Amino acid sequence: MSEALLELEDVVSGYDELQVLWGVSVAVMPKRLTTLVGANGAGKTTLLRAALGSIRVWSGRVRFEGEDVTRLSAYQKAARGLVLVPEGRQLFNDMTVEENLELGAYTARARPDYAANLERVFTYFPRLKERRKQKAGTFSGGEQQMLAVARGLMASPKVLIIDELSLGLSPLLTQQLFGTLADLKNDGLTLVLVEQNLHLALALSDYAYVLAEGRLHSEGPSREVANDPDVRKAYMGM
Amino acid sequence: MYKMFAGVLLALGVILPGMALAQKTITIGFTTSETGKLNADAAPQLRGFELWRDQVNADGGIKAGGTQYKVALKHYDDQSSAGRVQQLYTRLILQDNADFLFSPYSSGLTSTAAVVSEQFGKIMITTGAAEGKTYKLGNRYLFQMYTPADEYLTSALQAIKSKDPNAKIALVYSNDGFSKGAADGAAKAAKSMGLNVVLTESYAPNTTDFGPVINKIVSSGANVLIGGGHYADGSTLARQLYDKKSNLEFISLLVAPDIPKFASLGKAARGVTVPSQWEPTVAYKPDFGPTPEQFREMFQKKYNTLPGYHAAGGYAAGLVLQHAIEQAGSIKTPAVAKALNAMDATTAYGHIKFADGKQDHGLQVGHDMVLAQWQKGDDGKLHSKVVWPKSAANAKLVFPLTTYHQ
Amino acid sequence: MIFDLTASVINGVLVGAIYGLAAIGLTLIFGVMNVINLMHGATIALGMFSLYLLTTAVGLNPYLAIVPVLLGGFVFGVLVYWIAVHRVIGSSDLMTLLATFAVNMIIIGVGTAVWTTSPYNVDVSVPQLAISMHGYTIPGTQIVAAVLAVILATLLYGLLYHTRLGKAIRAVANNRAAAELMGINTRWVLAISFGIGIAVAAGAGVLIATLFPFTILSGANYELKSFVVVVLGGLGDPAGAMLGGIVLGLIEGVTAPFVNVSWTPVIEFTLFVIILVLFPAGLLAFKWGRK
Amino acid sequence: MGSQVILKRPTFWIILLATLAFALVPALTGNLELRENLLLGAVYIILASNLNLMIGYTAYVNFGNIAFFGLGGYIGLYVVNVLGWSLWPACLIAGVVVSLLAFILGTGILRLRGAYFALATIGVNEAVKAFVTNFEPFGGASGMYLSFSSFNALGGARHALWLAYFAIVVLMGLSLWLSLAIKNSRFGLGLFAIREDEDAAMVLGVRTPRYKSLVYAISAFIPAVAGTLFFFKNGVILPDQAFDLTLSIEAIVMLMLGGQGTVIGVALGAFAYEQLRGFLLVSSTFSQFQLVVAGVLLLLIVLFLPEGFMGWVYRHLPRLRRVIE
Amino acid sequence: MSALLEVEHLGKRFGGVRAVHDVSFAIEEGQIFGLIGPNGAGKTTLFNLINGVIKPDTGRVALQGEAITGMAPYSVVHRGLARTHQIVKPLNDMTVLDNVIVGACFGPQKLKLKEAATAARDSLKTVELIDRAHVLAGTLNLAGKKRLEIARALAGQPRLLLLDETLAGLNPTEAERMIAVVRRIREESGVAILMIEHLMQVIMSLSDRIMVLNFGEKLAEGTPEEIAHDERVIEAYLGDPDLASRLMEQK
Repeated sequence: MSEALLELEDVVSGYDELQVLWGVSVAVMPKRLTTLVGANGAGKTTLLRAALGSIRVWSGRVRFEGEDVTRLSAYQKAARGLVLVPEGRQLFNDMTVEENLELGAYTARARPDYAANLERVFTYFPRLKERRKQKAGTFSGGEQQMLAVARGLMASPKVLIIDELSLGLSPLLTQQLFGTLADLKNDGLTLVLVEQNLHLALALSDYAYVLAEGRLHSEGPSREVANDPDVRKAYMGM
Repeated sequence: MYKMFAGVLLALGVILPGMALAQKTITIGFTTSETGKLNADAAPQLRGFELWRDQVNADGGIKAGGTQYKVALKHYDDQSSAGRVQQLYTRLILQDNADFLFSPYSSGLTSTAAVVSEQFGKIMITTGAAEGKTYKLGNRYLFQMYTPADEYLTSALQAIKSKDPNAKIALVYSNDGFSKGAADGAAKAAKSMGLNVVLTESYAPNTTDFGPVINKIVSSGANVLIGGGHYADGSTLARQLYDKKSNLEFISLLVAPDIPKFASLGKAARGVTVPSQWEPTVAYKPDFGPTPEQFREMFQKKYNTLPGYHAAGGYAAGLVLQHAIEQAGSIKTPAVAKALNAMDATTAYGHIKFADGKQDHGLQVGHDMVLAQWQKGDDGKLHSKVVWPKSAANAKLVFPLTTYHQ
Repeated sequence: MIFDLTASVINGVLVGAIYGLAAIGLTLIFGVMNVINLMHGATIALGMFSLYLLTTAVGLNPYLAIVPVLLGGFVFGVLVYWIAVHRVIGSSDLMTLLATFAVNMIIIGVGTAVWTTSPYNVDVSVPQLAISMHGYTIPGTQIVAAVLAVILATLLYGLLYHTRLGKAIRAVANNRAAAELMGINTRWVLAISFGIGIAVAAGAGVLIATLFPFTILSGANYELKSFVVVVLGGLGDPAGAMLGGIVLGLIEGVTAPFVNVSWTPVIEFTLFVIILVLFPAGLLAFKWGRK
Repeated sequence: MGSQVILKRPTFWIILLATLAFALVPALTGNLELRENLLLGAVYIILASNLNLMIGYTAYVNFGNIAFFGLGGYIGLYVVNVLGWSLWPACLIAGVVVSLLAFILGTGILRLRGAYFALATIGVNEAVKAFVTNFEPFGGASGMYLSFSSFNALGGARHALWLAYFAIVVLMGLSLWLSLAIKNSRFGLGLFAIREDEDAAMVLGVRTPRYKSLVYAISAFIPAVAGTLFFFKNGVILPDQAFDLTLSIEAIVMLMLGGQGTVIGVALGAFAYEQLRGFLLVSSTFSQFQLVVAGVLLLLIVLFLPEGFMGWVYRHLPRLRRVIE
Repeated sequence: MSALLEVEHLGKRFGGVRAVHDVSFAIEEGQIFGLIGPNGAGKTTLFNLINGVIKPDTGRVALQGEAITGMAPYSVVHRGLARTHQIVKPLNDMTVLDNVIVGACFGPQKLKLKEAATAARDSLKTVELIDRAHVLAGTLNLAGKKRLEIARALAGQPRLLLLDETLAGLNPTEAERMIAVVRRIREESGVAILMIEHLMQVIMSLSDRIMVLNFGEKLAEGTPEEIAHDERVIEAYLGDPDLASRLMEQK
């Protein structure tokens, strides 16, 4: 496991007095797409928040590139290349597309690559180029999700974590976005995907972790997990 | 041995009564605005009180009925707000055993304090409280040093009438109790004098931008301005009148120009007149106390600045009280009140006489105001000169101002 | 009448620009961290007295004094933020209101002890710029102050819209959590925004002090006007504040020929309440430049 | 909360005792200085505890509370001075008129929440003050001066001032009792629900707009009556004194100090604050820096004791929560 | 005889997004009606439209034959419709009991304080929270808060109860207890329930009827069996299996 880029070891966390995670371990391998699946309320978003430092890790460790970063706050982790595309987009709605992208490249390590990244992002999402002066808040859901992913890419991430990519998107748009993810993976980006669209996520990813009730239910290569009837049960309750 | 003892006793017998005599003190209590918006006006008044106290004590105190009383002043900060005035005056009377009271600065605070002084039957000499209403509520122990507000602008109107009977007058004043009282009085006086008021306008007391007001003055075609309020707004108005080249021929503002600090406005102060209770250069012949000139010198020596009328009013309040006690030969309230009621005298501050009717007891009816003007002296500095009435004047009124500013 | 009105309009715009600048300091802080800064007035007064000290004690040109006041205001603002405001950010509105009010009390208290509450005057005049027409005069100082106010506001606008820091500030205002994810140290951005807000308010104080005599209590008056201005322009929007300031100046100027000016505050504050209730987003409904 | 009978509540008896002490100690000792001290304490307790209904119970920060006090004073003095009626009907009229005005105004501005509402109340206070300054029937800027003969109707100045004092003490007791009664009523329950989460309260069936308007109007009544009595005793009312925004903010400080939402805590906070300010003002050491000392104290409380004195007590002695409300 | 709740052609847009579009359904007395759909399908918005938190753009809602469209939430409650929230909204600084008393006092029955206290205790017993009656609501864990929400809604004795993701975030033990609670509510009070739930097995076993929402539109409605076998539902929930395989091929 030592070559893992991002490692969570026995992470316990929650909100105020409410414990959500009961010791979760996850390893993200470089240049792979790792997916995290689980029912609503299984603790996926909480796990991400704990990993990113938006909430406190009660016990356990977060390692990034072999270094212990458990106690670093979110902006410090972003500065090291651990980047999250949060659930619900969380764009800067009153700012233009371009400004959103600029803010994506806010960190010192991303700034030198600004021009290159911008070009790359515009090739992935030509739609954004057309609308670079428009305010993010005026976009439709799909365009907003594109912008959110694009903003994440602007940070020159070492690991890009995407929370609920397909939430509220039409199947066609979902398909497009997943296509882009496939390209990104082929370009050698390390990705973590948190998805409710089980089929797509498992089809695309290399390795999957299944979360249930704040614990790890199972893990394994995506193809195996996809064929595990147990997973369907844990996830769908069916 | 016995003789020696007797000698000591004798000596003690001589000294002790003397000591007892010297140790008696009368306390005069008051609040003053050490903080808050009235501070600029209240501070010189306090200096007047203190100068008087120091002099009386240096002279051995007030003599009454064979006793010498040293004077002690006890005062608290009223924060320019009425909230605690009654509490503090009650404390002054009960805790600090004040024998007599001075008023706070301003008519509003004085009225509030008067409720307490009346309740306890304590004499309160008021100064810096010109609004006449306070004295028409049925009081028995108030004595006003200032000429009432409604007469403030009379001298200015007389000066205007003598220079330009057809003057177009703008009456612009701060919308507070005292200034409104003065303005109402002026409006009445102007009418009876046959003068033409072309604009009557009031502004909020905390106004800083007088642009709209000055535009209004200009469009009214007025060539003369009377009004104003207190120091803060008055000095601001004067400065903007100058900045905006209002081309007025005569400006008379309440209160502000009388405070020596007004000169810091520089050119904007030049030529501005102020109805004044008192000016350093007046030449009253006092029945008691120092001459105006002596007072001016003493004040200047102590505070390194010329006294304005707030200071003189404060000083004279002490002087008048002292005189009344000496006349009464007692520090008992009824006796002193009687002496005050009967007083008809001239001091460095001018003539003093209190109304004695049931409905206007204590209202100042003897004192006359003068009109002072800021004029450039030979030393190139600004000086406040008495220009009206002619009998009291030591300089000629500069009129019109139009050329004076160039 | 027509000249009267013209003069009033010009006067309104010129004074309004300064109201606008003062209000920008208030609205910036509100926009970024949702704090109504009750030490706003005291800060303006501090700016005024800084001018007094810099011109009398140091002998600086009054207009050049703005630079050190802005810098000093910024440092002061950041300090106040870390000492008094940071701990209560994110708790109830009441807490931030009271924290800033406490600082206000301290400033006014110290200011009163040092300078008393009597007025000070800084003698500035720029006669060569004065404009006169038909007896109405616009003093040079007023023109310079208004121009400087607009320049400062423009600089601030440039800072917010065309610099990295400015974008970080706007990002924090827009979505603090997301800004943190972008690698922005939001705690510092909050402190810096507070510093800028205070600096701008102090700068406005300098400009006001070149026009009118002032006391340590004068700021309170401008604080109230700033409230009116930000409500006109939309809470949290610097561009709106500038416009709101000019609208307020115009209201003051244009109503004057028709009603007694002592009624102006009645009109102002009644309008203030009505607009707040009917258009909580502000009459001009700008938000960080959104049209 | 709950449904315990009010007479069985210790807090009720504490209020009764405190009110009696306020009334009797100066009366029996004849100590007028103490009376003046307690009077201001009582007025501040009235202001703070009625403000507490808005801030502590409903979480609506009202900076304009002092407008009720001032307007009450004006209306009351108008009735006494101009109409020549006696003091008691004047009090009642002031209370009713101001409450009605508050109810109408509340329907409008209570649609705003949080900082927006707080701002609006500042505007209300300033607008009312500016209006009264120009309103000639109320004397405009000159205000209204009470003739000393008005005291005669109540048996002379000395007697009248005692009466006014007792009336204010009774109002203080009423204010605290009202706070307690509301806290233990269905109405109070609705208010507390609004305080915790207005949207949730609405979904639970609390008719929030009406409740807010009502509590706004109620919180206006006693301060308005107190205003009449206070300015009657003062002898004069002027716009600046009647609508002093600082006093409004100080009232908020008082209730913070004691612990917002509590009955006794707020009273203690108001009393302690008043005494402290009074002490600083007359103390030779602090008088120059009294504002600074008060400011530093407030800052320390906000930063380190945001739940106020009572909150601190509850945290250490949770049992007291049910005894001293 | 009209149904307990009738929803006709309800629609709402937020800016460019069609949150709910042309949704119609009806709930009978005593029925448990399940509402499912993917995240972001508009389920909670639909709840908000029904109970008046949001005013609909189009359509009509009627409770017991009376139109309640666009009424304020409290008026809707007073007519007999109570709800819980997906994101719990406890009145944190009040005790659990007081929280429930609020529901009882201001709910459909508008009880007096004393009666409300009794009703609240009953309600707390039903949701098995009575032993925590005197702690502050803010100190409960999520499961406790969810049960508190139900107790509050129930204490006013409504005719219809809207439950929004009552099980979300609960561990299996807690969830099972909660399911038992819901069953008990139905048995004891006979109140009709409209519930949003993610756990299919739960909704299948509890509901009399189920409606599926996707992209704000009604996708299907029927008995649990009908829904379980509906291809469109499987697709909406799991994603299009074909789409997945097509992507695999692309790679």
